[in-house]
Amino acid sequence: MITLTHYLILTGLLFAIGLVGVMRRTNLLMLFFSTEILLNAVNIGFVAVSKYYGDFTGRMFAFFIMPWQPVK
Amino acid sequence: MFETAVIVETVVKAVIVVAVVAAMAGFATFIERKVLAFMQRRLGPMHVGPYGLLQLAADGIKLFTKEDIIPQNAIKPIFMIAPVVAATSAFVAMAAVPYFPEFTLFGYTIHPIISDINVALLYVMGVASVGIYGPLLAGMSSANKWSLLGAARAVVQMLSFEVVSGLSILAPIMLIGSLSLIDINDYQSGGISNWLIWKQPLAFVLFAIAGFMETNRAPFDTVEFEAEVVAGYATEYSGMRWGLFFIGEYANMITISVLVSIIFMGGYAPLGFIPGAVMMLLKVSFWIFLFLWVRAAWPHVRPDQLMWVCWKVMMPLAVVNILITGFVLI
Amino acid sequence: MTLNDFKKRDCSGDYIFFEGEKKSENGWEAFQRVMKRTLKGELFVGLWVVLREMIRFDIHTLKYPAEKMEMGPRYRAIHRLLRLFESGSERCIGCGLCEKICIAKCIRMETRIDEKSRKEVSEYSINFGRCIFCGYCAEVCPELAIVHGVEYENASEQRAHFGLKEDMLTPLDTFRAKEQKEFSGFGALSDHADETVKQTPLAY
Amino acid sequence: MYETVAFYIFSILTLGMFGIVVMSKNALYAMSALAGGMIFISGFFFILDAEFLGVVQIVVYSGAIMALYAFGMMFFDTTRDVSEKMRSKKIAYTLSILSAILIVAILCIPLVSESIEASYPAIENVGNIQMVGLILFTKYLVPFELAAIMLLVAMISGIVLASKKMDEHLAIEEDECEMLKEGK
Repeated sequence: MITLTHYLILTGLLFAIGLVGVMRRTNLLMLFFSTEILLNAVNIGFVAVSKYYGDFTGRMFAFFIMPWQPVK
Repeated sequence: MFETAVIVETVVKAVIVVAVVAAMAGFATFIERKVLAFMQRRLGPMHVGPYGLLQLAADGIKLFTKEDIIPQNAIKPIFMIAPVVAATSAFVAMAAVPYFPEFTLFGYTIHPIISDINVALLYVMGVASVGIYGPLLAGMSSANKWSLLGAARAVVQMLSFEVVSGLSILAPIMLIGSLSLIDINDYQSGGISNWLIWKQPLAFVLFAIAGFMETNRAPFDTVEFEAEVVAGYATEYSGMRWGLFFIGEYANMITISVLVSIIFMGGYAPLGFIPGAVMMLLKVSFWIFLFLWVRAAWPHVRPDQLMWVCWKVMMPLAVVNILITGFVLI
Repeated sequence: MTLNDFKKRDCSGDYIFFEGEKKSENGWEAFQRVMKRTLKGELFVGLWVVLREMIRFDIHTLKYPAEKMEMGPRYRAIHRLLRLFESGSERCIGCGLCEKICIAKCIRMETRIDEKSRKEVSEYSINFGRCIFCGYCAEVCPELAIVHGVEYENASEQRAHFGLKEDMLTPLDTFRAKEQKEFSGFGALSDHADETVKQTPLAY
Repeated sequence: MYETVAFYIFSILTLGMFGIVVMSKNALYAMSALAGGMIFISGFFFILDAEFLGVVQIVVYSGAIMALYAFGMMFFDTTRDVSEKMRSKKIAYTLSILSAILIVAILCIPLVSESIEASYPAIENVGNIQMVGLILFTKYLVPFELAAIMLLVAMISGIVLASKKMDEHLAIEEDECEMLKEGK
């Protein structure tokens, strides 16, 4: 059975990948790609927490993170 | 065990849908050639089989046995994966589309929809818009300038029509109050007068135009228009990879036809003595015929005209439509 | 003449300038034009035209290898040399007019006096690499000996395969089967001319 | 059972895709891998019963944003490799792993503290989208409006940036004449 911990570990791993990207890349476009990975990783975390606590706040947060991308 | 049964049923349905739609896409190429020929006073394919019916088999054999050319400077993995993306996204979009009313077979009720998610409409449109990755990746990996131009046009076109199709579909959604295609279908089950096309004619027209853009069909096929960009993104493709693009395009056409029939034209609701399934088939065939008909009759538009009409005409109209609908609802 | 002079030159007498559609000056006119075009329903006229053709089902396809187009007598394809209907001997009397009039200089004939001290054409050839199919040879021939045929499928290994005398002359067996067609004259009307062309005004 | 299988498949795919994004030298590889990863992430949202978010993920990220990026990429030569200068490799990797652990720790705090309670518990018999709509337009109305205003500001600034040269009309005809004259 998948628990919240699984999702949080996944979020951590993805976040680590994104951070490696942010530090490794010098190209502007590639930097944007890496930041997208970071945001998405956090999104998964929020949604997982919201699901396992039966609370919609996490989802709302994830929802509000999404429009940041086009703004960028 | 119940879960397993559901999974098995879903897989069977998915296989059936993929097989049937792929076959229909192949048949649609034959129909297209015939209809275009008749409209231009020609006969079309006649020599393979009775009335050229086996022409699609011949085409299939040819595509499968043709050499798969990959240009030397192309980025190989992306080049190879792009047609697969185009075809899969077209088929994946069909997961949330109900085709027929539910029926009982051997005492077992079958819902002819692979997965009834409650955001079906958004899902179908989103996944269909992912199909733009096919042309995009193909164009960017081909190391060919025609292909790159085609890909650029694909992106521009997609950004334009996506706004229009999203906004135009919003007004019917406000009326119905659900994103599920089954709910939308049930909303207009009371005969022709209940069809949404009468309540939302503007949204219908806008959505139909956006559908033509989405499938890269005739008046808006700037992406692969021969006279301007040789074959657009597909310039470097040959054999079955090119064929996959083709299947994707026709599968998209079928999806859009089904979508328009369900949202605006009453879907699979039975009409008088005609059962619902037949109504659905009739509507879908009419829409596919309309796609071919328009291709035979109308000239192409330039990409700048396309963007102009999207952003300056259709988008304001869609917004006005939403506003009016909102006021009427209040 | 510079480009500006060229653009300003007086050519009012020679040309008719087509102005085309007036360009819209401001946004309002552009909007009007769009509305007019949208509501006029021109697009549906196009749709109707193709649908009408489809319903009418007036197919003009010629399934080429199976069916062949019937060529009119004016068609100028590979030359034929005809035989006399009475005797079956060649019509050509070797006068050399065709050789003389040929503007492409592609006809070449060799003649000699035979045993009965009559002029006989021993060799006759047309270089189809040079022939422009002008039809002067057929026009000038006093005996209607050289004519243009209707054979338009000219695929062969060599051009010379059509240009020798034995290729062009009506074969004897065809002649005996009475299948040699008489040349109706250069510039003759086609067979169905009355159906396709109106009669001369005095006839009605 | 199927949820587990799906979770692991999606995790492996997402990690692999994002790994390619970070490690690949080719911009086109990176872009297509990122797009793939985004779509797989929407798979997680579907597993987590957040269909609306999943679909929005597909539409917004994979549909619009990535297309924008792709359009940006067309100005580069995608067949050539991107040059990367790696300065201090070890520091980068250590820092990122450390911060990742920090993130996990922060996210794990609710696990440890038991006193947390759902402020918006999911209501029975109310669909996912209705729920999203209810909360979005009651408690989170102000952030929602702010997001909309933010998008509007971004759009206007983008148009202003792009359209600086729009009013300079092209004087091709005169130039052409000059060039032709000189040519003669």
